[in-house]
Amino acid sequence: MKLVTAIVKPFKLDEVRDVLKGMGVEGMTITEVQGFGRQRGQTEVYRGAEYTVNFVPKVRLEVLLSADAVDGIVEAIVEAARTGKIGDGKIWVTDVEGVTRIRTGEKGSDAL
Amino acid sequence: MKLVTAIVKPFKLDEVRDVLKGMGVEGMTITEVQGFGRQRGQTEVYRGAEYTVNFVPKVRLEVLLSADAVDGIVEAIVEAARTGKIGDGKIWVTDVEGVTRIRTGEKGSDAL
Amino acid sequence: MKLVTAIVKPFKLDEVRDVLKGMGVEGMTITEVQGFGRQRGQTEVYRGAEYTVNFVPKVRLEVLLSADAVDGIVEAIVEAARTGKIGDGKIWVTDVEGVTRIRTGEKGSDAL
Amino acid sequence: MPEIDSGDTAWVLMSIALVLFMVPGLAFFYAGMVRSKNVLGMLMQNFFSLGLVSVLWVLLGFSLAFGEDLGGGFVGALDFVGLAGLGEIPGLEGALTIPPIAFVAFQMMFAVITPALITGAIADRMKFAAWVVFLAVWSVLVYAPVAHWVFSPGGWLFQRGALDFAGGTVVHINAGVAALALIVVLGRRRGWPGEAMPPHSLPLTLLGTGILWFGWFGFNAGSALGANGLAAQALINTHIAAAAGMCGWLLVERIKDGKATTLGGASGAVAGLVAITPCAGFVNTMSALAIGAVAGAVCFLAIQLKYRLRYDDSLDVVAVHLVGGIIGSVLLGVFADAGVNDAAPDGLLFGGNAELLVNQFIAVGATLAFSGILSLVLAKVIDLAIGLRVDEDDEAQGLDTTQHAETAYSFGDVRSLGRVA
Amino acid sequence: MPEIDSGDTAWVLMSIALVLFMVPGLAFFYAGMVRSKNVLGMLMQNFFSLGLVSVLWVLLGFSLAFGEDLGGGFVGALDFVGLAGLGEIPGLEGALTIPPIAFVAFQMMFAVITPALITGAIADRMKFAAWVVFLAVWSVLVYAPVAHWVFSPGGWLFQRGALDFAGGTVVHINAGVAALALIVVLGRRRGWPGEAMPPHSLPLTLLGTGILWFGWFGFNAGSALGANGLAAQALINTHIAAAAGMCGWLLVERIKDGKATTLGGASGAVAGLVAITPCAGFVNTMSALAIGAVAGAVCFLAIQLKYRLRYDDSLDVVAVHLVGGIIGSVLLGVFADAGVNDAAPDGLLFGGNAELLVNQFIAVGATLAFSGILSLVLAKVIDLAIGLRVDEDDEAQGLDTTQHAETAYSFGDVRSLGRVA
Amino acid sequence: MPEIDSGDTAWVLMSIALVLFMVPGLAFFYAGMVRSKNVLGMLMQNFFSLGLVSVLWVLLGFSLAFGEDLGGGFVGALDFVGLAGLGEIPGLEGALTIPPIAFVAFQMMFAVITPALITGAIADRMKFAAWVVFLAVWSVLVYAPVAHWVFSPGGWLFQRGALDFAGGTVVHINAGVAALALIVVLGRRRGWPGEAMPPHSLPLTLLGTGILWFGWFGFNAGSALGANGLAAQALINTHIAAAAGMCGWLLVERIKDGKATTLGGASGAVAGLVAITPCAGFVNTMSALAIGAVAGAVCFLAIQLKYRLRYDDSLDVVAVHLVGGIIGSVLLGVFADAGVNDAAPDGLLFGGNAELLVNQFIAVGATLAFSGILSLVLAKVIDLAIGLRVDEDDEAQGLDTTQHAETAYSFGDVRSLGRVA
Ligand SMILES: Nc1ncnc2c1ncn2[C@@H]1O[C@H](COP(=O)(O)OP(=O)(O)O)[C@@H](O)[C@H]1O
Ligand SMILES: Nc1ncnc2c1ncn2[C@@H]1O[C@H](COP(=O)(O)OP(=O)(O)O)[C@@H](O)[C@H]1O
Ligand SMILES: Nc1ncnc2c1ncn2[C@@H]1O[C@H](COP(=O)(O)OP(=O)(O)O)[C@@H](O)[C@H]1O
Repeated sequence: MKLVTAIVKPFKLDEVRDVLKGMGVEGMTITEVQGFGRQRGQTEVYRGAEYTVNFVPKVRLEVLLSADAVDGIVEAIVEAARTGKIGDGKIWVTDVEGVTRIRTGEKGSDAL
Repeated sequence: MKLVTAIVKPFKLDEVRDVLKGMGVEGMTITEVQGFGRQRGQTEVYRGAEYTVNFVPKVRLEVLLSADAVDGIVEAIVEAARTGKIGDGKIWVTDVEGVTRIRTGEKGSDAL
Repeated sequence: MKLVTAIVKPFKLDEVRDVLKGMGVEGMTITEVQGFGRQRGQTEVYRGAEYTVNFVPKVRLEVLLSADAVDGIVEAIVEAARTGKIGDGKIWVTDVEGVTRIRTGEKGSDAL
Repeated sequence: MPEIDSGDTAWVLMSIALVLFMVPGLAFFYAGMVRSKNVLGMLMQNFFSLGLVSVLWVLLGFSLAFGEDLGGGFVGALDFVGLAGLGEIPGLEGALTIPPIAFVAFQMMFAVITPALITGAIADRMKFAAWVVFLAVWSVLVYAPVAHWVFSPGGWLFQRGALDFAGGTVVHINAGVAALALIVVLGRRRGWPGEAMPPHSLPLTLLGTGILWFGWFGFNAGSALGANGLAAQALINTHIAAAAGMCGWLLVERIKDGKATTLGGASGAVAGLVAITPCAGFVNTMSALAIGAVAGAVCFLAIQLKYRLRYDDSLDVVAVHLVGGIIGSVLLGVFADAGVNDAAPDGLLFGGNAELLVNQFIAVGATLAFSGILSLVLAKVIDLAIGLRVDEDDEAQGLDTTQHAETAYSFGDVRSLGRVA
Repeated sequence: MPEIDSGDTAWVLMSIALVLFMVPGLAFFYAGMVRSKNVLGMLMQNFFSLGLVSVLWVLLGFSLAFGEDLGGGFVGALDFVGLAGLGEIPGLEGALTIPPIAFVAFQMMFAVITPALITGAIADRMKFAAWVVFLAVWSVLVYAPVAHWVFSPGGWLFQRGALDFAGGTVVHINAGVAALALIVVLGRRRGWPGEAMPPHSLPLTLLGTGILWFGWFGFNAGSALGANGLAAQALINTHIAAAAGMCGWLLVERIKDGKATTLGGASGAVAGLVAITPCAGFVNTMSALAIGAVAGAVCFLAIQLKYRLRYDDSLDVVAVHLVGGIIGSVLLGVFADAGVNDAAPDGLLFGGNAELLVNQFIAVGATLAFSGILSLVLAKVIDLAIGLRVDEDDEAQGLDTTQHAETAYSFGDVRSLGRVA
Repeated sequence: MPEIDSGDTAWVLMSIALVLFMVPGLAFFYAGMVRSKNVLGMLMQNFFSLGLVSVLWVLLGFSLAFGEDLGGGFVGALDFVGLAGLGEIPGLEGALTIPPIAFVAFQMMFAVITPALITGAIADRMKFAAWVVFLAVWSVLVYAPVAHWVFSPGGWLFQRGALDFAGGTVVHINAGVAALALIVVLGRRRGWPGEAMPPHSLPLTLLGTGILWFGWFGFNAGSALGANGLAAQALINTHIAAAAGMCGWLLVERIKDGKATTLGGASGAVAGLVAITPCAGFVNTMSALAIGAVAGAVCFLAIQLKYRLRYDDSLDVVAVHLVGGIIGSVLLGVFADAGVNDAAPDGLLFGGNAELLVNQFIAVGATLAFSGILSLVLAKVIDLAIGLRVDEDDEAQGLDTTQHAETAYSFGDVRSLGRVA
């Protein structure tokens, strides 16, 4: 079992979700986060004082998957979330030792 | 050292926390997240236009634990968070290579 | 590739970011979270009813790193985030199997 | 027919607008105190009173309240149904210096806001449909008669000499005891009192407070029905009672809980405003200050009642409106000052005269009994017929989505994504 | 010169303040409905009308609207530019019982709020600079002449006997058709209608509704230009139409969609207010109730037009102001009642007289044609000159940061960290 | 004793309500600009002025300000303590056409809002208890005497012929210089000016702006103490100065920073309102436009002062109220026009007469010196006695939880869970 975590631009979320759904992904968990990276935050001005906002709003997706599905899903997310402009985000994969569905107590891939 | 991550229904959070506390868990970290899964989001209507909200508010718990405590804790969360209705959420376990307490610099299970 | 996750006090975020930036960390992802631990939440009073807020606002940082940089970065975060008072937070390290940069499709440490 | 005075008319027209504005003010005062899943439910219960009760008032309520007395001072005749044949108001012939239709509109706003006060007690758990039925029936069967008793010159309490300048009995006690009756049938919110249910937005509550304070000048000083010395006295009394109510509440709160809270300041001001409502045009400025301060302190302490007696008066309508209304109505028997308004006798303090005080007790008691019993029966009937309360799941999910298919706030990016069905 | 009456003046001064307050009210009504990245963009488009149009009105607009007619009833002369030589208002000599400068200020607020109504249609995609140009030119070239036609005694529609108590044609139809013209040129928001774009804060929208309702008493009852029976009738008509509009909208919504929503309640009240605007001082209370109820129901249904015809009228200016304004202006021809205001003839219902109805149709048609065409041309010219629309990236990021370099809300800890440049 | 005029009374009663409403307006204007952990602290500092200063005004302040002059025009006698023996107001015998108690209430609102203006400068770091002490003492020892000098016919500046229609010196300069004195003792917020401290909710600030603008019509046009041509002129002047102030600020901001911001628009309107306050009833409409535009532009530039001189005037009370108040008070010496109000001489422009200008400078200087020095001493004494400032941890955590044991917003599910102690 693997966990794929992706940081993407918020307005790409709907597209990514559609693609994943189309590939049979049944669920995912979304967090609104702030990203810091090469992409510069916007500049704001309040009564003549100029601030650079350091953090850029991003969306973090977590998707639990069976190991063999990982590569395809990562590619699919890259496709769906790419704009080609700086700040498109990252995807990373970690190993998961066990998954349980709370409703039923099912374990492993049955829990997805 | 292990990290147990659980997605649960928000109104179950207090119960889960109480149970874990009763089992000697000293701390945890909570994130408000949006879940996508089998559970359907609510339908909203604004001036005659019907929207289906795709994401359902959930709460994400992260608990660092020593490896031997994991199974008991997962069971306990399942018990406390279960309503039996769709959308009760998932629990997953990942391996953690090291933990540090910032205040003291303690490492490993002393850091919990 | 490793993922360093740190829970710190919100007002320490800027300092931590500066230190990490100084050490060559190019990016990170921030989540606003609620912590539960030894640190007590504040007490609030509404029309004579006293509530103890159980959760304390914290900030969660995620930093992807190459394995050899981990120890130094953890130390640096400990330094920058420490106030010495209870509630300073935790840092933990997990293994990451792969990283992809969405913009370019680059993999591994090139993706950072 | 006395001539219409343009200055008096200007002030009453403005007062109508001010009292109207109190309804959103009240809605926000309450809505700020509930959890974010019930914000729209609360706002809607209040705003809909503007819609429904206004229509009913024109069709029926005004006639029941201010029509020719049917005998015994209990209720008015149906002559003014649909405002047909509105000429002079019975008992006020020759006394009004404003257009009668302005009097109708001013009184309409009182009819609208009184049941809206009840919504604070029932927060977070009542079906919208059940509220609509309660609102409609209550405004006709309970509010209109009580208004007749006290405000109409033909009413039996008016005839007895009970005083109520702007609605201590008619508005605050009436709504407060109805709220108590309704929550007895409705029951407590799940989790109360163990679970914290903190206000989701105190700035909204403070905004509501500001609007209420502002509007209350129309409520009380507008009740002089003219722009004159009496209106000015009522206005300064209203203001100073609110100010003293804030000080009184905060002082006691600071002593008891260690902190002076913003919610306390807001609540104390409202308590002062409630208590001065019956007295505004009958007492002098220093009496108003005293009445406000007493109300602020006592209403704060009265909140503890609900924890003792275990009724879930969510936003303290009983402690603020029922208790505050009683304080004002009774203290009027003490502080009434014929030097301020010769339409009234001196009370206990300035005249050594207990007669007014006795009348005030009778008015309080009659309102408590009539409104309390009818509200209880009405609540019970609606509960049996369609159910007062949302089911457990809907209560957990909140009124906004379950009753109105809406969400109050969508700040984040994720909430504002999604597809149209 | 008749004497200035202090009561009439008090009411008109107050009405000026009330109409002023409608502008923030409208701004919040709209701003609550947009997504959180466009909140300030919406607020600013409205608030800036207070700045720019007020200045232009004093410099130019008032003179064009209320100056001596230049012949043909089309536009006023430039005698009052900069308010120079302001003595009596042409055609109102001897009729005004208020200081002429108060009349100028009252009419100024109408000039300010009318273009502000348009902003609801263009939400989320118009450049601020382009809006500023549109606002300036439109208020002078479109608003001032239409105001002259209808409100100035020298105007050709006034002369014909078309009636408009407080701005059904001048304000609502005028703004509504201009909104339609502008969005034809501007185009749809990206993603509309497939993507959900839910209101970011319905409490703000409800707050705006409360302020609008309150202010509308000044708008309509202030149009009596005095504190008298006519003003009182206009006030109660305004209120009951809003109340009935709320009930009408909610009823139909409940039947069609299964829920009575708070946004629906708010929208229905505004629809009722729009429709009663031209009628407020010409109809009786029960007619006002009927007009409001019809407007609530019909405006709700009229929203479907945009889905049929695929124009993106983001916040339904067409369905509420254009359709509501037409309903009111036309129904006035039906319900006008000389018993309420002898300055007007009876309409179809009470006088069996179709003449007024014909005049109302002419006034509606003339406003639609003039304002629609000029607005279309103006929009096209600005689009060619500087572009009406923000680019794709800016639209995705939102108007707040891209047009104003600001963010509406910073609740979290993270947003409020950062360094000054 | 002249007769009480109902129209004049109606307008003044309404103006009292309008000025009252400015206090929540100001509270929201400021509260929107602070970070979300200090919202309630800011609201409470303002709202509590309504409570405390109102009570003190009735007990003491009114007598000091408007009691019989004690000689030298410095302060009034204690005859009106507790409003005892309130008959006619010294120096206004036979002149007032409103009930004296209305005059008391109108002036009370000025006494309430003036110290509230100070709170913008001290945001985020002052102990609530210290503020309460400052507020109480300042309103009695500083505000009441300055009001006596300028507003009471017995005051020395009044006698000299210095003019102040509605509070340029008494309100704005007085509060502005006190704010400066207080922050000199209080010190800067930690992190200022390096750390970004962006407004947490600009919609709240815009709401406050709308309420302030609305209320200011009562502030300035109410100062005519009647509903007449002078009030109407003051009203339009107030409005056009706000409009021009918005335009002026935005223009300079656009040139300097590249963007016209909503906070800029709001701030410019307030700057225009501040500057027109002393002038409202003494200048013509075009002069008001000019004064507003100058104030908008200059106040924007004056913000840079705090970065130069390194005082942390958090929300720019000095740049807007002190600088804006001086601009208005001085320009009045230039633009005063006896044709508008024959109670005043022509100024430099229309009369070629520098005498008024000299008097205006004297009034400005006297207010600066008296209020500045007393405020400095008072701040120092309170600091030594109980400490002005919260400790470092409390400042980091915010005023809301540490001073008031409350949190402004609880939107999420997690915050609203928790147990009652
Ligand atoms: N080392 C990192 N660890 C964790 N998250 C990162 C890291 N680097 C970047 N991110 C996340 O990815 C987002 C995009 O990164 P950025 O450097 O701006 O552009 P790009 O992905 O195009 O290289 C950041 O906003 C941040 O959320
Ligand atoms: N594959 C997944 N990866 C990550 N989170 C998931 C996944 N599937 C479900 N979730 C999370 O679990 C929640 C509940 O899942 P859902 O399918 O609705 O019901 P159930 O848990 O009862 O099967 C979702 O809202 C989502 O937050
Ligand atoms: N076992 C745990 N698992 C996950 N997060 C934890 C755990 N224990 C503590 N935390 C996080 O660390 C924060 C600080 O912990 P706390 O016990 O209050 O103080 P300290 O870090 O000084 O020991 C908590 O608020 C919580 O967010």
